[in-house]
Amino acid sequence: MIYSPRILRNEINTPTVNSLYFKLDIPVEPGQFVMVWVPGKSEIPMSLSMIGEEKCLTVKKYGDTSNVLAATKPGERIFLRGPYGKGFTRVDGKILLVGGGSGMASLRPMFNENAHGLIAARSQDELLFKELFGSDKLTVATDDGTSGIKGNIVEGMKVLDLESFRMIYVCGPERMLKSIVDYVSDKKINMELSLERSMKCGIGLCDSCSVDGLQVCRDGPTFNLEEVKKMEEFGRTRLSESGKRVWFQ
Amino acid sequence: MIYSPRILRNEINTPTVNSLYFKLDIPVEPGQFVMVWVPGKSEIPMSLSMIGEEKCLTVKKYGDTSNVLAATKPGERIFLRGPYGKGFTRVDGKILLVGGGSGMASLRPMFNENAHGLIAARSQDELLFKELFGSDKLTVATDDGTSGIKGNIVEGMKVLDLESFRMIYVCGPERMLKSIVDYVSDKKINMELSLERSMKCGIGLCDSCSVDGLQVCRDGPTFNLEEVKKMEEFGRTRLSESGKRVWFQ
Amino acid sequence: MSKPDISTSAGSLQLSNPFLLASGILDENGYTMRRILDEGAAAVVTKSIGMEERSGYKPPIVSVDDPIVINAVGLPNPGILNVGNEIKIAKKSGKPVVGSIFGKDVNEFVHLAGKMEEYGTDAIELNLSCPHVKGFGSEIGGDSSLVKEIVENVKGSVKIPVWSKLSPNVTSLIDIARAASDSDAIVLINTVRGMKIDIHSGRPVLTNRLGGLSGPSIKPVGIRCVYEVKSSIDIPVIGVGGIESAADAIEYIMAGASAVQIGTALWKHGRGIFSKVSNELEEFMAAEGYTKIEDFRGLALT
Amino acid sequence: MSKPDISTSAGSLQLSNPFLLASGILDENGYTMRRILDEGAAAVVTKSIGMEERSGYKPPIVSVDDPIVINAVGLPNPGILNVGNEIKIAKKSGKPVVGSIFGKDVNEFVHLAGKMEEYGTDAIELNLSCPHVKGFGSEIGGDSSLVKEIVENVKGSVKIPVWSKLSPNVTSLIDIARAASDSDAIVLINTVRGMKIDIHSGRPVLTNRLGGLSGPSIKPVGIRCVYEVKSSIDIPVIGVGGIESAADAIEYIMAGASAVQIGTALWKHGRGIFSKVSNELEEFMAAEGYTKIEDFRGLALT
Ligand SMILES: Cc1cc2nc3c(=O)[nH]c(=O)nc-3n(C[C@H](O)[C@H](O)[C@H](O)COP(=O)(O)OP(=O)(O)OC[C@H]3O[C@@H](n4cnc5c(N)ncnc54)[C@H](O)[C@@H]3O)c2cc1C
Ligand SMILES: Cc1cc2nc3c(=O)[nH]c(=O)nc-3n(C[C@H](O)[C@H](O)[C@H](O)COP(=O)(O)OP(=O)(O)OC[C@H]3O[C@@H](n4cnc5c(N)ncnc54)[C@H](O)[C@@H]3O)c2cc1C
Ligand SMILES: Cc1cc2nc3c(=O)[nH]c(=O)nc-3n(C[C@H](O)[C@H](O)[C@H](O)COP(=O)(O)O)c2cc1C
Ligand SMILES: Cc1cc2nc3c(=O)[nH]c(=O)nc-3n(C[C@H](O)[C@H](O)[C@H](O)COP(=O)(O)O)c2cc1C
Ligand code: FES
Ligand code: FES
Repeated sequence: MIYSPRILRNEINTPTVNSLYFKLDIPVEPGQFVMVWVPGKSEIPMSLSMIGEEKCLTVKKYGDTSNVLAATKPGERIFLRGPYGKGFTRVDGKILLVGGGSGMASLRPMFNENAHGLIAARSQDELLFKELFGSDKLTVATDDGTSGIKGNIVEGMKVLDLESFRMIYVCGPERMLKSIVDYVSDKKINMELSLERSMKCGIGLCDSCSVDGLQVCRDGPTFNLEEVKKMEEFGRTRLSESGKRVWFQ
Repeated sequence: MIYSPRILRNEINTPTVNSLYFKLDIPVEPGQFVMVWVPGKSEIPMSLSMIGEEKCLTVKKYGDTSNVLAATKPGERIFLRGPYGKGFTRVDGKILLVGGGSGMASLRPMFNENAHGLIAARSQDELLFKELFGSDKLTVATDDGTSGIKGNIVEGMKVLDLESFRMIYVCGPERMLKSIVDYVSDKKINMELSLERSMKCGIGLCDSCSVDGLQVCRDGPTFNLEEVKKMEEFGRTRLSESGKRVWFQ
Repeated sequence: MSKPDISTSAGSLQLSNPFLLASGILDENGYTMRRILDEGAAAVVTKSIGMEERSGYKPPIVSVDDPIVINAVGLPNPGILNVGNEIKIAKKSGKPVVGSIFGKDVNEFVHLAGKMEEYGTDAIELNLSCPHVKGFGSEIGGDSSLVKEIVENVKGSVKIPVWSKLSPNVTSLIDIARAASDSDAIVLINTVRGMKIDIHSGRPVLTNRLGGLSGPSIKPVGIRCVYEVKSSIDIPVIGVGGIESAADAIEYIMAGASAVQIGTALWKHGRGIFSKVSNELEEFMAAEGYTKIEDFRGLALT
Repeated sequence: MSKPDISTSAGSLQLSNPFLLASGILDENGYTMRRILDEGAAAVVTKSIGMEERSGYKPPIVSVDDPIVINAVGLPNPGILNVGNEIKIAKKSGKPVVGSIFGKDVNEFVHLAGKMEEYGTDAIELNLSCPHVKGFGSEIGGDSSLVKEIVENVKGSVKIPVWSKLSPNVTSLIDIARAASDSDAIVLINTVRGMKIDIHSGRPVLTNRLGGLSGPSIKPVGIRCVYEVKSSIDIPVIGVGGIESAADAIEYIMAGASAVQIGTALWKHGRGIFSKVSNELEEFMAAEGYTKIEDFRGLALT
């Protein structure tokens, strides 16, 4: 069934990211996602960045569909189905939330007073949800060095005592995740990663999101580090829209 | 869905009536019925004469289908769907159970220590379930006078103080019910009647069981006296298998 | 805001709301039809009536596996000569009664339609989904030249509106709908051919073995059929198949239907479904700001 | 009692159990197919592959309204030249891989079948339900002479078994099945044409508007099709449509199917469905005293 709540507020988070707030009374686990339909455009997977009675989609304007979605005005409807997928495991104690791109959106429901944030972006004004974290609990990396560490997210990880966290939660594009997994491969840490593969059905039928025979939409999007390390396809190959095997550059 | 329990015991009640016992874990109200399918023959409505975890069908051998059904051996399967319809209303205090033909079958689950029975049959050996009642709580009428009052069920009613019962429950062929309703029409009593109209679907679609626009399979089979009194068709006309209007003789 | 107006019409037939009783469900007995009209249906369609009295198949005539309902009743009917009285009883409600008829050839259809008109029905519904005597195993409604002949001849012989009820069990619905386009309205759909086997007896459940699937399972097929026909032919369409709520009916109306019929849902919801869906429809229209059915009819076609 | 034997065969193809993965569901990526085989499917059928690379339709490609699933993926596929590697990966499981192909004419089908044989597939499944280029709006599988031509030519050009997958969206399935009777097996059914409209946007949900209904709603149609074909033609049949449990599969087998395919049920049950249904089947057979599939295959036909 398709839910069609009306937007209450549209908040501008960064020049490329907006958050759409709405009421919808369905249970959602942190890390789960919905398929959002923009009639006339397409249907795209989106994490829920708030999961209480009031819910939120945090939309980065990548292309055609996300641009229209991000422009939804208060009072207008959005159309979505779900929630789908497996959420993050909750733990007690110190946790680290690592988000690149729109990644912090799906991590936001995991935020609590024990959470430390590591946020990476191209530039200072694209750091999503950094205001959640007190300055003592925030690490920032920017490609252009306009804020925090100059460099990519792995540079940010290097300054942190990763083993001091009960769990590290990571969300971002697969290339970013790959470099993180390579970096931590010999470290004794607990990590869960939310994978972003392109999705057509969202319900485990179309095979477009699969990695090593696992469906990101159903077996994931969250996987623990050990599962990810075993994946032959992870960070190497994926199928394009047509089903043709292509390599990550 | 079709249940297919195996018969535990087949008990002979009268020369024309057998009871089939089986286990089936579905909730049933007294007065509700099931549609029993005899593959290769037909499918017929049957009340449940026991409604606990162990259930019972009490089958009078009228014709083709009921004959085969009544001959089911222990270990063999029966096939049924339901339960359907509206059961009897339960009341505290003295009650009267009035059964003709196979009628006492659907009344048996209402039996308790406050129940008085009025059973009518052609002849002594066809009195169904008379053993349920102590001799001080049983009134019998037979057409041939071999037991109890000689005459039909209304003759039996005449010897009872009908107004002393909190509720009178009646089940039997429509002609019998009609004569009862006519007899009690000016009496101040509470009565519920279970109607027996021919049924094809059992679920309120086919119109074969309807009386005055009410579906016996769904609005009934139990109706209270006031409802029945209002029915223009009751005891007068019904539709045959084809849908042709015929009169009760 | 004033209450939304849920009245509509199917061709020239005015209807107080869009919800009709479908043929074959609770419409054999005049008293039943009358009660259903009194309880809120805008009109009823009678059980399909043929030339001769027929008992139909022995039960089981339905297989019920929630939400799947399959039926093979075998067109029981009292014959056209015995049906006038039932229609008279039904008409006491003051609302329209549509006479459904089935025949094996053009002559039968014409004769039956004439009789129905005599009995005072407000429209004729041609059930073109009955078995085709010439085409073994298939239906009259699968033969476009026969459909055309039946529709044209019936139209030429009666004054009341003539509706054609088509089967979805065809390779090209559009061809059949074109053949029926002389009708005042097209009714879509009849049941989808299906079957149920009981695995504990190893037997087909229905006495007739094959049957017709109805209820929510076939709603997508009905919507598709209405949409397909409305996309290519300019003719009033009445939607039927799996309607249980106003939302279902609205889907049909957005696909282009002028009115809808309800059948199998009577099983779950009883006769009360007619007032339920009318209320739901008013609520939907009020919430969405629609004042009349025309405001959203065919919306999905554009 | 010893464990019941659930192995079977579809024509000459031996299968360790009756459960295959249906074409189009989780069978684009070699790794996925391999995993599904490892987790218990007896064989997989690949996504239907054509001559050229195609992206398919933009999402929404599925409409999900439990238990109703309608899809219009638009035959995305990497093109026959890019599929060999995926088949190689899948074949590492050691179990049969069936290559599904679609084309617009006989020549394409013959070419595609030859390539699939080269890649080492164990059988070919002809998807005869793709849109018919000549017959607007209908499917190749609705044209019996074209079906006959395709089947005969493909059969003449490859040595591996050839299966024909037919559409239920036809007036006379028997005519089409007869036309396909040179096949080693007939696969029944592909999806039933359907559609979903969202009433709050007033739009068809699927980008392609029309789609194919699958899942439990169409099981009665699949059972009817298998039963109809097995009643008149002596040919192995593989059943597909709405199977979610061994009970569903047993219904198909009692209607005469030699094996079955599972598609949409992967949505609710995940890949684990294959071991689930095999276990359920063994339990059923043990409880009913069947020792092998043949003991109850076609039981409902007698
Ligand atoms: C489980 C899951 C959860 C997601 N949650 C969110 C979320 O909460 N917020 C959010 O903004 N996005 C999220 N995404 C990503 C989102 O689905 C894409 O942003 C969306 O598909 C873009 O569609 P589009 O039509 O607007 O852009 P397209 O037209 O598809 O893409 C435009 C360009 O952007 C690139 N691009 C698209 N998506 C991404 C991406 N995710 N990373 C890097 N480059 C990309 C494309 O390659 C292309 O070059 C999630 C994805 C998944 C799988
Ligand atoms: C709600 C309901 C509950 C019922 N519960 C029971 C029950 O618990 N036990 C039971 O034995 N029957 C019960 N019946 C009646 C039962 O359905 C019929 O006995 C059955 O349909 C007979 O089918 P048949 O094919 O054997 O006989 P048929 O071949 O249909 O009939 C053979 C002959 O018997 C006559 N006949 C059939 N049924 C009756 C009847 N009920 N009364 C009088 N004459 C009849 C027929 O008119 C015919 O002349 C119930 C009926 C209804 C509607
Ligand atoms: C028990 C039953 C009997 C039916 N009899 C007829 C009939 O006599 N004539 C007819 O045109 N359609 C008949 N139909 C088909 C319905 O009118 C309707 O087209 C179909 O059931 C789909 O609608 P629904 O899903 O609301 O039931 C019958 C359907 C059922 C379930
Ligand atoms: C998402 C999806 C994609 C499909 N793609 C194909 C396909 O490419 N080729 C084909 O022959 N059938 C295709 N089908 C049809 C299935 O193989 C199957 O025949 C149908 O879905 C009925 O089975 P089910 O109810 O188990 O899904 C597809 C079905 C679905 C749901
Ligand atoms: S998005 Fe289709 S299988 Fe995951
Ligand atoms: S038995 Fe069919 S309506 Fe009651």
